[in-house]
Amino acid sequence: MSKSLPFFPDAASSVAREVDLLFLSWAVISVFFTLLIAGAIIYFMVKFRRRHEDQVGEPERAALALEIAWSAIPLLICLAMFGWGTRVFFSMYRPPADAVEYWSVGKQWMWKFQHPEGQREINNLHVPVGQSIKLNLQSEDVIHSFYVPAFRVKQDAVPGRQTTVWFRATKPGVYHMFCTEYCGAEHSQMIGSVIVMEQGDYESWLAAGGNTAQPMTASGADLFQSLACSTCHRVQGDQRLAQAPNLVGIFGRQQKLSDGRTVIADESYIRESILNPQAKIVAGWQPLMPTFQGQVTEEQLSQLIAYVKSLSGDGGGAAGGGSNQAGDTAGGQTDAQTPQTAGPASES
Amino acid sequence: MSEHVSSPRFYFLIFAALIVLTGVTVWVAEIDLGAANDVVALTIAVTKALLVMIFFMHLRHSTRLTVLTALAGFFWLAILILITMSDYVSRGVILPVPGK
Amino acid sequence: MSSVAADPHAVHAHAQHHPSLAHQFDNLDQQRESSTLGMWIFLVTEIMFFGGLFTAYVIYRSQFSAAFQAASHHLNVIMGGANTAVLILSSLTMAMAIWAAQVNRRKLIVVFLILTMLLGATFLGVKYFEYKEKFTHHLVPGPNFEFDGPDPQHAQIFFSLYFIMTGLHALHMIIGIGVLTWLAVLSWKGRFNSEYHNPLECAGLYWHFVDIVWIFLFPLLYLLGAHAH
Amino acid sequence: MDYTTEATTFKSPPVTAPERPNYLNAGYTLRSWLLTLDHKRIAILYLISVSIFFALGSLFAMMVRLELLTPSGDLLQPDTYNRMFTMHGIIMVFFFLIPAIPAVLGNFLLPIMIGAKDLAFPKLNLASWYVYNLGGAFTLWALIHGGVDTGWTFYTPFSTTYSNTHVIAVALGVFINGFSTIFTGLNFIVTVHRMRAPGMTWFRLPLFIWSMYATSLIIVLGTPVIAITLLLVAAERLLHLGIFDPKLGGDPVLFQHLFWFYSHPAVYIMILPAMGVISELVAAFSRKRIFGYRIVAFASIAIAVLGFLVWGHHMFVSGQSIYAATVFSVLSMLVAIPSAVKVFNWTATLYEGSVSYETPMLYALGFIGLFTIGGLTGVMVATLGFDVHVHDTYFIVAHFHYVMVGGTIMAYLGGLHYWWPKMTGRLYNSFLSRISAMLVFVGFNLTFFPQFILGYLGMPRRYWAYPPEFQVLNVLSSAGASVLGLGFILPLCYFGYSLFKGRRSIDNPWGAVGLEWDTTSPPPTFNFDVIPVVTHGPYEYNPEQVHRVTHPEEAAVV
Ligand code: HEA
Ligand code: HEA
Ligand code: HEC
Ligand code: CUA
Ligand SMILES: [Cu+2]
Repeated sequence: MSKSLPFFPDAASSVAREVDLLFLSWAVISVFFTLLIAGAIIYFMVKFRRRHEDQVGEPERAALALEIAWSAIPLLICLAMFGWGTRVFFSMYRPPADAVEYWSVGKQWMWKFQHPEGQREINNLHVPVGQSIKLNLQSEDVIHSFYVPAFRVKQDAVPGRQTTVWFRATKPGVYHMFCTEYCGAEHSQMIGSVIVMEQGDYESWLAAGGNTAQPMTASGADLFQSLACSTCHRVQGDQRLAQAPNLVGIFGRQQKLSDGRTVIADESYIRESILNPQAKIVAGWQPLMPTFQGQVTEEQLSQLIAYVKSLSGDGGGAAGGGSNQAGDTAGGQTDAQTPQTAGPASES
Repeated sequence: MSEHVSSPRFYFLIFAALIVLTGVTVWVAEIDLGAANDVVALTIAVTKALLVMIFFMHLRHSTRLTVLTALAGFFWLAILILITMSDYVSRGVILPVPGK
Repeated sequence: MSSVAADPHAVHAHAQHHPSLAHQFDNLDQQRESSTLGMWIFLVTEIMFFGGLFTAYVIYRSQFSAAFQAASHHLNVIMGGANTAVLILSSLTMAMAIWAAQVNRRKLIVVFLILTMLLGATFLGVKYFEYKEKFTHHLVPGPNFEFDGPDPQHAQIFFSLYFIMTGLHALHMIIGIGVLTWLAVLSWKGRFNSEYHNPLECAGLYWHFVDIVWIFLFPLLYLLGAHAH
Repeated sequence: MDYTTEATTFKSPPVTAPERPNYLNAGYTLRSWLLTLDHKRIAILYLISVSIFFALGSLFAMMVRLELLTPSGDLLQPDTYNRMFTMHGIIMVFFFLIPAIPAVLGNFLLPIMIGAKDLAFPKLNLASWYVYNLGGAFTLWALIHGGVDTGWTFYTPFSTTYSNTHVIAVALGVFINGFSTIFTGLNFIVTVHRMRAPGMTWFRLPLFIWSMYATSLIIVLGTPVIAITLLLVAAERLLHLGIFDPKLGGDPVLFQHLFWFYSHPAVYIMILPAMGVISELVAAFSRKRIFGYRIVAFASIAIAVLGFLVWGHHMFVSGQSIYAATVFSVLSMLVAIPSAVKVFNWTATLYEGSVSYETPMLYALGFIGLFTIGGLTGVMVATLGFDVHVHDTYFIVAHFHYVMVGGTIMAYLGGLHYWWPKMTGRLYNSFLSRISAMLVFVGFNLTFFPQFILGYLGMPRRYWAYPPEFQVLNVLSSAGASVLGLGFILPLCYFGYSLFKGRRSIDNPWGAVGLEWDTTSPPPTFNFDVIPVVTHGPYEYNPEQVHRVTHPEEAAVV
C-alpha cells in the first residue's frame, strides 16, 4: 500500500463505488450549501456593514415564500438521499443467494476466521475475488466490529448473538481490516488484513495451507454425534422413534412455538435453541433438551449451526429468508452444502 | 384562584374503587386468558393510575398546563418503549431482495 | 426606554408580605402554581426514570415470556396484594392530610401524616420479609442464584429487574417517609393552613406517584404467572 | 424610543463615583457567594466550575493529540490512551458542554430577559450547583485513582464486566450530575411559564428564551433515562444484577437504545442554547429583528421533539433491525430541517441590517459556517449506506467536533463576549479578542477538517496506534489543535485582566435592545429597580416596527 498521502480509500468491493458515489454527491451538496451560506454572509457583511454609529437595520420584510423554499428544498434533497442511501444499505445487508458462508469470532483482541472448507486463520482473511462471501460474526466477550475500509462494510459482533455481513471483493490486493467498536486496551491492535486473491491463487493457497481441518459442516456433523444431539434428534431414519423434532429442513422456516408464537428459524434461533433450549419450545414437544451453554465454544457453536443449516438444502443463502421452504428436502442428506467455489481440498 | 376542596366521603369512594380493582386484577390473573391476561391487567392498572391522578392528585381541578405536563410524561415513555420495541419485533427478518 | 414603565409594585416593597411568600414571587397564587407545576415536572422525570426500567421489562418480557412467567410464580401474590392495599390506603390518608389542611384542621393534618407514614413503614416491612424469602431461596441474582425451573438464565434477568424495580420503589418510599416526617413537624408547628400548604400538596403528589408506580409493578411482576402452573 | 438615547442617558460613571448597588458588590464574603440565592451569582459560580472542567477536558484532548502525532503509540500506554479519550469525552460532554450555556448564560440571563426578579426556585438553583460539583467530585476521584476507560458511551458488556477501571464512580458521577441538569431545566420551565413580566407574551420572548425552554424540555424528559441506565450499569458491576449481560441472554444492544435515547437528545441540549445565543448576537449586531422570528422559535421546539425520535442512528451497524435503522434514518433527515431553517433565517437577518464586526459577531458568523458543515456531515452520516462506512471512524469525530466545538463552543464564547460587560460591568481588549476569534476559527478547521478525510480513508476512532499512511493528516490535526488551544487560552488572559483592571462599561455598550440591556450593568440583585412592563417584541430596533406591534391599550401604560 502506498505510503504517500492518500485522499481517497481503495475501492475493492461491489458496493464500494456506490458508497463513493453517495459520498461524492453529498459532498457536492454540502459544498454547495456551505458556499451559499458563507457567500451570502460575506456579501451581506460587506454590503450592509454599519455605516454610522446610530444606524439600525431596515424593518423586516416577511417572506413566507422564502421560508417555504428553504424548508422544502433541503427536505426534498434529504429524502432523495435517504432513499438512495437506504437502497445501498439494504444491498449491504442482504446477501445474494450464492454467497458462501465464512465464520468469524472476535475476542479480545483478535479475529478468528474459518473458511467453509475448514481452514482457520487469525487476523488474516483470504478470500477469492469475485465471490460473494457472507461472514457470520460472533463474539466471545465484548462487542467488536468488523470493518474493511476498502470494502466499505462494517458490522458489530455482539456477544450472545450472531450477526452477518457480506461482501464481494472486486480487486485482488491486501486491505486493512479493523476492529471499530471500542473493546478495551488493545482495541487498536485488533487489526489484520483481508487478502483478496484470484480464484486459482486462492485454491492453491488453500491447498498449500496444509488444510487438515474439516469443512465446517463436517465438523458440525461430528459434534452432533459427539455431543449426543443425535440421540434425540434423528436426522435420518424413522422419526417415530425420535424424542425431538427433526432438524432437517427447519432452517428458514416459520416454527410454531408452544406458547402460540411463531419464529423464523434463523441462526440466532438455532443458537438460542442450543444454548438456551427452554427459551423457545417447539409446539408439540416437551422442554426436554438440556442446555449446552458452557459445553461448546463459540466456534463449535458456529459449526453446529452450519451443520443444522446444511440440513436444509440451500440454507446458505439469505439469512432467514422466508423464501426457502425446504421442508421436503430428502431426509438422509447430511452434507448438502457444497459451496460452488469449493476447491479440491474442501471435499473429502 | 381558590382551590377546590373535595369531601372525605368522595376520597373514600375513590379508595374503595381502587381496592375493588385490585381485587379484580388478582382474580382475573388466576384465569388463563392467553395474551388477553396482559391486556386486562394493564387496562386495570391504567384505570387505577388514572383514578389516583385525577382525584387524589387533583388533576381534575388543575390547570391545562399541569394536565399537559402529566400527559407528556406518559407520551414520552410510550415513545421510548414503542420505538425500542420496533427494533426487537423486526430483528433478524431480512426479506428477500425484491425481484431476485 | 419605553418598555420600562413605572410599575406600582416596586421590587422591594413587599408591604403586605405574607410570611410564607418567597421573595421572587409576587403573590401566593403565583407561588402555589409554580410549585405545583414544578412538582409535576419532577414527576415527569420520575416517570422517565422508572420508564427506562419498564422498557427493559417490556423488551425482555416479550422475548422470554415463558421464563418470566415461571419466575413470576416465585413471588408471593398474597404479600404483594396486601402491600398494594396498604399503599392505596396510604394514598387515601395522604389525600386526607391535605384535605385537613384545606379545612384548617391542624391536628388532623398531623394524624393523617403519621398514619400515612405508618402505612408506608408497613409496606416496607412486608417488602423486607419478601426480600428475605428470596435470599433464603437463592433467588437473588448473582453467583448464588439457583432456579430449578426451566430457563434459569432468563429467570435471573427477571429477578434482576424485580430487585432493581422494587428496590428503587422502596427507596422512593423511604425518601417519602423522610419528607413526611419533616412536614409532620412543620404541621405540628402550625405552618400550614387553608391559605398556604403547597409543601404538603407537593409531598402528596410525590406520594401518590410512588403509589402509581406500584400499581403497575404489582401486576407486571407478581401476577403475570398466576394462571400458569 | 431608540437605543441611542439609551446609550447617552447612562454615561459611563466616573471611576471615582461610588458604585451603584449591584449583585457583585452586594456582599464580599465567601459565605455571600457560597450561600447565595441570586441566579446571577450562581451563574458566576457555574462559570468558574465549568471553566475548570473545560481546562481539564482540554488537557486530555492535548494528550490525545500528542499521542496521535506518531502512528506507533509511543507516548502513552494503550490503556492510558483509552482513559485519556474517555475522560476527555465524559468531562467535555457531561461536565462542560451540557451545563455551559444553560447554567452560565441561561442562569444569568433567563430571569432578566423575561423581567423576573429571580428563577422560580432559587434554592433549587443553588442546590444544582452543589450537586454538579458533587458529581464532579466523584469523577475527579475516579480520575485521580486511575480514571475510566469505557469511552464516554459506556457500552456494555465492556463497561459492566470487562473493564477494570472505576466505572462505578464515574457512572455515579454522571448520574449525580444529571440531577443538577434536571434542577436547572425544571427551574427554567417553571420560570418561563410562571414568572414573566407583565406584557411579556410568548411571542415577545427573546429567541434565547425559546431555545432555553426547548432545551429544558429535553433535559427533563431525557436525563432521567441516562440516570437509570447508568445506575443499571453500576448495579450490574456492583450487585451482579444481569440486565444487559449476554451470558444470561441479556441484550447489550438494549443498553445502547437506552443510552442513546438520552444521548442523542443531549446533543440538542448542547446545540439549542447555542442557537439561542446566535439569534441574540445576530439580531444585536445587525440591529434588526431576526428574520422569521416565529419560525425560528418553533424550530427550537420542533428540534426538541423530533430529536427524541432518532436515537437509533448511532446504532446502524450495531445489530439492530435494519427496518428500525431505516425509520431512524428518515427521522434524522426530518430533524435536520428545522436546523437548516434556522441557518437560513440568521443569514437572511443580515440582509438590509446594520452589520458590525464586534468580537461576538465574529464568533456568531463563525458559528453559522462551522455548524453548517457539522450539520451537513450529520445528515450525511444519517444516510444509511454512507454511515456503514464511516461509523466509528474519524469522520464521526470530525462531525461532532464541528457541531460541538465549532458550534456550541463558538456560541458560548460569542455569548460570553457579548454579555461580559453585562455580567461584570467591564470591557475587555477588543483587539486581542478579535485575534482570538480568528485563532479559534483557523485552528479549529485545521484540527478537524483533516479528520473528515482520515475518516473517509477508514481510520477508526479510539485508536491508540494507526497505520503509517494516516500520519500526515494526523500531524496536521495536532498542529491545528495547538493553534486552537492558543485561541482558547487568550480569552482566559484578557478576561482575567478585564475582571480586575478592565475599563468600566456603560450599561449598554452594544446599543442593543432587550430587557437585559434595560437594566444597569452589572444588574442589581433583583435585576430591575422597577419591574418592567413589556409592550413589544424583543428585537425592535426599528421605531416603525415598534409602533406597528404595539397594541393601543399597552401603549397607554407607557
Ligand atoms: C452538538 C452536538 C450535535 C449536533 C447538533 C448534531 C447534529 C446532528 N447529528 Fe450528530 N453527533 C454528535 C453531536 C451532534 N450531532 C455526537 C457527539 C456524535 C457521536 C457520538 C459518539 O458516537 O461518540 C454524533 C454522531 C452522529 C451520528 C452517528 C454516527 C455514527 O456513529 O455512525 C449521526 C447519524 O445519523 C448524527 C447525525 C446528526 C444529524 C442528522 C444532526 C442534525 O441535527 C444536523 C442538522 C443541521 C444541518 C443540516 C445544517 C444546517 C443546514 C443547512 C445549512 C441547509 C442545507 C441542509 C440540507 C440540504 C440537509 N450524528
Ligand atoms: C464539548 C465537547 C468537546 C470538546 C470541546 C472537544 C475538544 C477537542 N477534542 Fe474532543 N471529543 C469529544 C468532545 C469534545 N472534544 C467527545 C465526546 C469525544 C469522544 C470520546 C470517546 O470516544 O469516548 C472526543 C474525542 C476526541 C478525539 C478522538 C479520540 C479517539 O477517538 O481516539 C480527538 C482526537 O483528536 C479529540 C480532539 C479534541 C481536540 C483537539 C479538542 C480541542 O478543541 C481542544 C482544544 C484545547 C486545547 C488544546 C487546550 C486549551 C487550553 C486551555 C483551555 C487551558 C488548559 C489549562 C492548562 C493546561 C492549565 N477529541
Ligand atoms: C435430551 C434430548 C435432546 C438432546 C440431547 C438435544 N436436543 Fe435439541 N431438542 C430436543 C427437544 C425435545 C426439542 C424440542 C423442544 C424445544 O424446542 O426445546 C429440541 C429442539 C431443538 C432445536 C429446535 C428445533 C426446531 O424444530 O425448531 C434445535 C435447533 C436443536 N434442538 C438442536 C440440538 C443440538 C445442536 C443438539 C446437540 C448439541 C441437541 N439439540 C441436543 C431434545 C434434545
Ligand atoms: Cu475489538 Cu475493538
Ligand atoms: Cu445523534
